[in-house]
Amino acid sequence: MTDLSRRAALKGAGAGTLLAAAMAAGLLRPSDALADWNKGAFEAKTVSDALKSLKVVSPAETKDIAIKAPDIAENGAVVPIEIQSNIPGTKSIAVLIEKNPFPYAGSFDVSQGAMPFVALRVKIGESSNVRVVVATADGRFYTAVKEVKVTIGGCGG
Amino acid sequence: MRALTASILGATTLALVASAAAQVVDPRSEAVATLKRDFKSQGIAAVDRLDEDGVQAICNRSDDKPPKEIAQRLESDQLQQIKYPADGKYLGDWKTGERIAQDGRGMTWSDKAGAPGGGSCYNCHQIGLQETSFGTIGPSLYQFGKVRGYGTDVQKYVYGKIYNAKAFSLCSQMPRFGHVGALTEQQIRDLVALLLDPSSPVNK
Amino acid sequence: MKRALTLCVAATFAAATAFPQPAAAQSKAGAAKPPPTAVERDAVTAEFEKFREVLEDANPAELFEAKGEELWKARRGPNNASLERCDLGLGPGVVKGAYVHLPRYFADVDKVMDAERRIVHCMTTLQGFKLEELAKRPFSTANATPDPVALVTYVAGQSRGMKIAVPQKHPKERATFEVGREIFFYRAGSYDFSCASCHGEDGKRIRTQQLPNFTKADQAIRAYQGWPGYRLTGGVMHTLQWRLWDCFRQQRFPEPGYVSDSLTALLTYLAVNANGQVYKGPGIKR
Amino acid sequence: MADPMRIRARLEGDVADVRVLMAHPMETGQRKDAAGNVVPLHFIQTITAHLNGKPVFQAEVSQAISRNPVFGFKVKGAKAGDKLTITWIDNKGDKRTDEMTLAAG
Repeated sequence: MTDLSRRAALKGAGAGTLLAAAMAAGLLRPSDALADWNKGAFEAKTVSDALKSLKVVSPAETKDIAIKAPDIAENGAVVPIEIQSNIPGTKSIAVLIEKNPFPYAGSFDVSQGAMPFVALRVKIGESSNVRVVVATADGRFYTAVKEVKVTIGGCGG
Repeated sequence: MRALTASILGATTLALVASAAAQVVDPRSEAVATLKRDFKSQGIAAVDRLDEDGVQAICNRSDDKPPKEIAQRLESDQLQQIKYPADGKYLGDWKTGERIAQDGRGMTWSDKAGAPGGGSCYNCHQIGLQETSFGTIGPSLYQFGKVRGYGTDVQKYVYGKIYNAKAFSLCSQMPRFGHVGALTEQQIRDLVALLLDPSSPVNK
Repeated sequence: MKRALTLCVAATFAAATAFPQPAAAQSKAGAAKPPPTAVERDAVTAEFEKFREVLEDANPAELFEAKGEELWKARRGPNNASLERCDLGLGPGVVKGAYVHLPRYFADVDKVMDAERRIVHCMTTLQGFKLEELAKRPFSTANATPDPVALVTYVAGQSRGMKIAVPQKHPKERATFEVGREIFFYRAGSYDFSCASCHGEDGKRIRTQQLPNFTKADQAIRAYQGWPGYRLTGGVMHTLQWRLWDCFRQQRFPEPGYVSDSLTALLTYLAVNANGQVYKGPGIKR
Repeated sequence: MADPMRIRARLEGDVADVRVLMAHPMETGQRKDAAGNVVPLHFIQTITAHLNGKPVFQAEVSQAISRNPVFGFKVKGAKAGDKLTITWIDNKGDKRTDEMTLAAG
């Protein structure tokens, strides 16, 4: 998932300030500065390519990830999702909307003092599986899915 | 026919006005005057849409429960105005009909003049089972042909109902799609096919 | 209240007597699968309700309440004045609790005004803004939230948890209610629709959207609960002025004037019907 | 400058249940404006939360996050009086930081 050692190093060195200065000076584009924003994974058009960029290796299907999301979403523009991982040593939680043009929606690092939980709201273009991948501190991967149907809402006039 | 509507309207209005004569202000007249002051023509939706036609006037003045004999006369008046296809063919293409049933556009101030509109059918009706997003203002039309039969008499009825629902039930909530030019002859045929073609998913 | 109608954009194949039953109908009826039951339909509604609570728990409308509060207190407009002397009915500057008593009669203009109309009135009289300018772009877009929208959201938020108590003492308040009721039931336009076509009967839906019956208190409150509200479609804040404007569009009517008498009358009808219900604050809608 | 976030935190024991609302258009780069021009991609990319200056929660996200984003997370080892700071940075380099003090639940 996100490269934690690199991120920690950047923060430790107070590099954020330096990077902001470099950006302001036009030396770096924001996307360069955000070295730990996984461009490859976010630009991947398939789930398997995204997982490859995230360095996810053979994730195991599990029932220990609880995904709370609507069976039928009232509006695909705002679909609330809550994820609770019950897997010991959960380090990060990644969310992929399988049918979206760019499936990888983001990853949440909970290893530094947060509970293995995240709530977010996402855009889902058409009925799709929401895939969650949990990475653990000891380098294992677990996954679960929840299907969300997207419907037409109002008069359409 | 216009004269007929007008005379019925006149008589009913007089009766109702007489019964309300004790009131100082007539809220209905005040309401209509207020609407006409506040609303402006926009795009294809001109202010003359605020004027009631005969059917609307009778329904507005009777809480949608017109006296039976007036309802019957006006219904038959509306029925006579239905233009059925000259070739007697009522059945179009159900696949096109499904698209029209899904399409909720047409006749609003944001629609363009002459742009093809839809029937907005799913807004109020369940039709094909594959569409789970359907309204419940009107009854389910699922299995319409299977239940009612596929004969020419049913086809003609459905054509007429979509063309002008008020010809069959004066104060029906269903728009008069053909009567007001919201749907073309071919579009209505396609909708008839959606309900009455045996191969339409409606009848599976 | 006496009347009951139904619909949005299509039909009622209702009148039982109107349909000629061909003989084939009875014989084939047995073979037909029944359509999904009311219970199955309600399951969709229940699912929406469950997640609406999740959405309400953190409503982006709060962002607009904050913006509105900032605007209320700022010295703005040609007169460089704040709105802190604006009288919303409880005295100059009193915002807390004002919203649940609107629309109401204001002696200074000898008129009944709804919340947005009164706020716009204060913007023109106190701050010197021009109504014609405000009326040019009154509704939110993806790029801009007009000031009155944020202000109404702020004012509405200041009545969170209070009971709707819209007055009907002044003759003009009662007359406005009556006019509002007539407009609510007035069928006209290309599709013969009135407000009641969609909002005059219990338990109906357009597509998947539930249609509150505004003639009843426990349902009329839902219109008030909804708007001002954060609309998920487009992610913008909208007020009741917008809601009525877009309802009239879909009703196939011509365009209503912004903060006009017709809309005040309709809002009075709606609010009085909701009297006694608790207002939960700005809403979140599909 | 971006509008302030709205941060709410409820203390349950030593866990702070945090909800944050952010004002951001989260443009997908696919939407067209009224004039028919494509609105460029504009979205929050990273979010970090600190408790008394120590990082506790970090995220990288895409334009698939809904407009005016809402996130929820739970911070361990929190107590009343602690300072919670949240920062987001978007793809144009705009950033916003807001802080709140935890109150006793």
